[in-house]
Amino acid sequence: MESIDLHIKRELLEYLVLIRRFEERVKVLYHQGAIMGAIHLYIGQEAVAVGVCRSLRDEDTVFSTHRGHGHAIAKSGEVERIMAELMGRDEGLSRGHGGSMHLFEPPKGLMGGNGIVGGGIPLSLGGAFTAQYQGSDRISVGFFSDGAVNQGTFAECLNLAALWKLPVLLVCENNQYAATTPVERSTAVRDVVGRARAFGVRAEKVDGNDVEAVFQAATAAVAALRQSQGPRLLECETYRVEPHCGIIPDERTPGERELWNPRDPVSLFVGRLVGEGAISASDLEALERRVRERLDRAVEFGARSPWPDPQVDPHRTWVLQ
Amino acid sequence: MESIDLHIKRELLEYLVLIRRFEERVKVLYHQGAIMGAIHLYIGQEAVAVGVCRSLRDEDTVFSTHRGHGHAIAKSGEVERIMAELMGRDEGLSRGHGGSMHLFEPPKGLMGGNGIVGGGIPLSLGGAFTAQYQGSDRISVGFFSDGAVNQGTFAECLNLAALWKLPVLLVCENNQYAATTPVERSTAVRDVVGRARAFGVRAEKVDGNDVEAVFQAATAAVAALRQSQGPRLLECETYRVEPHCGIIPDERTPGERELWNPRDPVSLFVGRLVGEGAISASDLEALERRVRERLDRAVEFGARSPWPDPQVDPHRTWVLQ
Amino acid sequence: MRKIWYKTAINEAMHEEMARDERVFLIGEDVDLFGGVFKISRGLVERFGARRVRGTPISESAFVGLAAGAAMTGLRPIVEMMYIDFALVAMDQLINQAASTSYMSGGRVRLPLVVRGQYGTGTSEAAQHSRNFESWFINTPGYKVVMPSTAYDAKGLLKSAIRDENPVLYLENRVLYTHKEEVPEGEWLVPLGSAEVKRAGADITVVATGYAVHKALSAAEQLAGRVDVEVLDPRTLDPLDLPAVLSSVRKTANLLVVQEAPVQCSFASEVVRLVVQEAFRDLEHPPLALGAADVPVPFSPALERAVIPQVEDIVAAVQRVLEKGA
Amino acid sequence: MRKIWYKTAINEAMHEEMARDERVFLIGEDVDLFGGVFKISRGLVERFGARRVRGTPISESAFVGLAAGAAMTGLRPIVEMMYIDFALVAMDQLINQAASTSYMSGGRVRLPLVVRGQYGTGTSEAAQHSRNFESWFINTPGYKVVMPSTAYDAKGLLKSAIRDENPVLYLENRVLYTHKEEVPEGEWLVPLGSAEVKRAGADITVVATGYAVHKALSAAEQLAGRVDVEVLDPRTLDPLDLPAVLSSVRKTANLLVVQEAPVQCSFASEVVRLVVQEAFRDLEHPPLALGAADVPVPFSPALERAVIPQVEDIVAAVQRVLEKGA
Ligand SMILES: Cc1ncc(C[n+]2csc(CCOP(=O)(O)OP(=O)(O)O)c2C)c(N)n1
Ligand SMILES: Cc1ncc(C[n+]2csc(CCOP(=O)(O)OP(=O)(O)O)c2C)c(N)n1
Ligand SMILES: [Mg+2]
Ligand SMILES: [Mg+2]
Repeated sequence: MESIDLHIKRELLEYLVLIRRFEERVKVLYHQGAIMGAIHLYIGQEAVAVGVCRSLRDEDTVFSTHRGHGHAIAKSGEVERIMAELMGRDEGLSRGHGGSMHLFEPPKGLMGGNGIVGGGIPLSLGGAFTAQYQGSDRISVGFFSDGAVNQGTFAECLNLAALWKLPVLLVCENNQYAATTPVERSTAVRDVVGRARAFGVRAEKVDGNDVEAVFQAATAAVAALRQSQGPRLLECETYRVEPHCGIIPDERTPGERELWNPRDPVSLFVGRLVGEGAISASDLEALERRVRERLDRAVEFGARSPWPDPQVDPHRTWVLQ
Repeated sequence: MESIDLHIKRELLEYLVLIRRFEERVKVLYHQGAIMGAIHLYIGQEAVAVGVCRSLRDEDTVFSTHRGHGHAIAKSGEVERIMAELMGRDEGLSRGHGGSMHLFEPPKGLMGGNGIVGGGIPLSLGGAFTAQYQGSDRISVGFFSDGAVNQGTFAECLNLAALWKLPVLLVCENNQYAATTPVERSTAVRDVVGRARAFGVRAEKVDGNDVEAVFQAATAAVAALRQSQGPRLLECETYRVEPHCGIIPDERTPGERELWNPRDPVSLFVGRLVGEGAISASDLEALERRVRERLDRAVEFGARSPWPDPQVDPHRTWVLQ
Repeated sequence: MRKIWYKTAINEAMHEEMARDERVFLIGEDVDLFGGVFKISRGLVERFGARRVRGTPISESAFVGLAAGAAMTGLRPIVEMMYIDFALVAMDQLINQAASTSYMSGGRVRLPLVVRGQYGTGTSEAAQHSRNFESWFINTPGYKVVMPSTAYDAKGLLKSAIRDENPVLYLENRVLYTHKEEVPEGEWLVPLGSAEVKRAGADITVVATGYAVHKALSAAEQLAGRVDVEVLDPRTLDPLDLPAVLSSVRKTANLLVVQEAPVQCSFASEVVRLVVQEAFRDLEHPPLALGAADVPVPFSPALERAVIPQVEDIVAAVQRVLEKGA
Repeated sequence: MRKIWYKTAINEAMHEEMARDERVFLIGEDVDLFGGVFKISRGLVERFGARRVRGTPISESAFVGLAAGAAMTGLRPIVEMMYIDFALVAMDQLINQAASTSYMSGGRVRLPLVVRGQYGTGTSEAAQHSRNFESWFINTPGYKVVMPSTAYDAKGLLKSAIRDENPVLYLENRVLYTHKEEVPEGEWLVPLGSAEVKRAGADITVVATGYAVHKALSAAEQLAGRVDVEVLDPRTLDPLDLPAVLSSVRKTANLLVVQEAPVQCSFASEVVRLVVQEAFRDLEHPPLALGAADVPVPFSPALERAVIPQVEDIVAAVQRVLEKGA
């Protein structure tokens, strides 16, 4: 496995911190009522979005989930307009029509989240199909978690992707929970990699809290996909730190969350970079300041952005011809 | 593997011949217009229905498919009322409401076919759930074929059955085709057994044209199921001899069908029984005569049975309270 | 009389019916863990055990079908759909299987199944968490469709639904979950297929469903003195209590139907059709249907509010009906 | 002029549009093998190759979703549902995904997708192969719904559907597949959203869809001399050509809507609702809707015939409308 260039490591760190701090802001804004709807925080899983999305080109398509802020930021970088969208504003990524679960930035290959567990997987095959159809070496990524592997779409898509050798990277963020259901109560066989292989999809398990491991595995998979070697699956072991969703209380066994603290993807990577001498304490301070200022601007941008005007909004179903 | 009692072998043979001759009649009646609708013949697969259903008790439930005449006969023995149903008559198994794809005989555990590929698999889990819920040692069987394994329901049910250790026997009749699609064009991995195992379901492959092999495998699986050892899958390799459906022309490569002739489940078993001295030529003649006469009576019964009267038929959706 | 929440009423109905009938069980995502994500099944697993309160993987097709198969073989399942929107991934099992099997069997199989689904708008959850399927299920032969607007009705109707021999879609409004109302203790039922006049009036009949009942009542208050509005809640949408609707319309000579769902090919269209078929000559003015705009429900509260009928829209619609003849 | 089958017209439309636009492809079960089970895709794979004509496993959710994702990323898929009934296993992809995505994205994504589905009754295929979903898709914001009754319309409407920027449900009647009619050669379109008067008349407007158009025309012939029936075929059910419907009803002052699908919460209800809303004072008699009985479609021809509206039922319904006022 090739080692990762320093400037890429710094980029990975920047995104990790950006997403973490973004989500912390969102949590506060949600409890203040400035952000509404169903909000699923990504805290604890940042290494997956960053490791995968930063191995992609803009033109590669990403199909995300209900827990999609991390994917959206890592793929598009549009922090300000994502914040505005969560606040329901006209300058939001989806002009206030989609909200947290439906973040779209097509020029950057961000093709939306999904409110339906497992619903985005078939769409992600579509992105891969288009690339293959056009003879392009673009690839497509479908994110989902351990709950979604029990939706029929997952199995159907494993088979179809393998059968048609579609350039799709299926990324399972095994974060141990689907809402309040722990993974051992939802699957008889914990191993998602094994399922994928039984359908003919090459699959690999990776530490989803280690951004370098994810980045390297994704980079290798993406390279193979660009060479038409057929679909791949990455199972990223990780942990959902926050409750499932804004409105849902969390009732995990006390202490369980703390067990994961040493595996926190941000601290882990910071520690490693500091250890390697790749960054200094003052680099880190500067980074945190940069991120804080950017998020201040993002919140301000969101708060200033006008509400979408229902009079202007066409209230129409059909795209004009 | 224990050898099979002679009286059981004779019973298996009787059902094999009964189903084969039944289907040959149906084909003629369909082309005469006496039977209507979508008719999917079971010819070539008789050993599966017979081997599985004759290993069951009446109270065990069977959830069948669009290609369900064989299952219905082997489970219920109600040849006359099945024929009447195919003819759309009031004394038909489903009072003319269901037809070929929807044959119900609850007192014999026959819980209907299905017009939806893969649609019956979840229902078959329901039968198993009820048995488990009631603390009974009844089991439930879900039949389906190679096309259905690509429906999401199959994967969802493998997982759920394994997770809840449901007493369900999933029987995949791998007959090489889904309508006109050969199995290598529908699945990346031909092996259904491997899929089942990846979900935690114990699975075994068996020669689906060898009624003894099917019977023995089913008997062993059923015994395990009665002891709450969790779900099982049997993949029965077999071959669909007739075109997919009455109305659909068949365009298989010339000669392909003939290759399967030596594996014809009826001739195979007859040859073996004659070889073993278990039956004589005259036994066979007597059997064929018995079957012929029974089918004559069945056709007559169907033809004489009145059409359901739309005036009497309540045209109502809701069961009376 | 004691006051309880709409969601407590649903919970009580399940407690009582599960205690009454050993064949009744509850199945759905997270229903066994901490009482479910909306706490509707609170206390059930503790009381009735894991055998009768079954949390599932996110496999709606499998568990809806399992429930249908269990109903075919002698049990009486209650399926919880966390949001009714997710019915879409199980639609074949709900419709092709559950709704048709009894009829296709020539009546030889019964399928007593309650599908409880939570729905609603006004909480900024966007298009995939704001759907309404009552019209689809009314359109489908085989289902009864129930939509309570009060805690009292929620309890009484759910108990009747659980005792019914047919598939019943029972729709729970998310916004109403925490409405508190008087609900007597003891054993009583609200029969399926019976409407209720929630407010008597002389000038116009407003047939309203779900949360729109409350909006219609507010509109009626606002109009009081000028227009005397009768608000009729069908409670069961299928079978519809048409006699109750007709007798109200015959009295007021005017009709507005209000719902939070889109209008095209909906319950509102159906009520208008039936009323003009049966009581055309009794109508003073052309009847009107008011519902959501024909767009997926938008996320932003600014848009969502505009797309879903509000009290002031109902006021305006009442006036529009009555002015039409002028 | 040459005569071709309805199914040939569909086939021609696909040939022409695939030749015209490289982004158009066809996907569905068996569509590449021998022209599909109903031979609708005859010759396509030979002409356009396996890249553009994709036979699939029986995985409707996967391939409908794949098509939706392909549409989101620049292609123009035609999905074939072998029977429209099977839409039920892909309903989430059809509704939550395909119908909503463009709107949820604030218009940033387009989703030009044609879903061709075969439907019909009268062939004894029982409840799970005899469904109608036009009313569900009209009820769903985001779809256009097309239902041609002639070979001419089938061709012209499919070409327009393929060129449309939105999801379009295109419904093909199984019984009409082998109806032969005059269809000119050359390039022409039937625009979406335009109705056609298939028979002019003065006494009553019969709005009919699909195969019911032909039954209505036969009924009109039988009634000729006594009642002068106008038969209007909306052709596109959503968006409905309401001006055409209203101008016919304003002329005849009477309305019957006929369809083969169940009536409750259906297209027929919707047409009645719209007509009474817009033209109440122009109506002489109460309008009526005629459709299938509210049961799953039974298998036996003796029952199926009774459950689906036949020519004589239309004749009777016309008379019933006109007598109502007497
Ligand atoms: C088909 C469907 N069923 C149920 C839900 C409700 N729901 C939303 S998120 C969620 C849990 C999803 O778990 P998982 O796939 O592991 O994703 P995670 O929340 O862990 O990111 C559930 C049950 C849904 N959105 N869609
Ligand atoms: C969900 C669904 N999709 C498509 C069909 C149409 N159809 C009926 S049978 C069939 C082939 C089924 O193949 P398989 O499961 O192998 O069963 P076999 O016909 O071989 O018994 C198809 C595509 C259907 N009935 N249901
Ligand atoms: Mg998870
Ligand atoms: Mg097969």
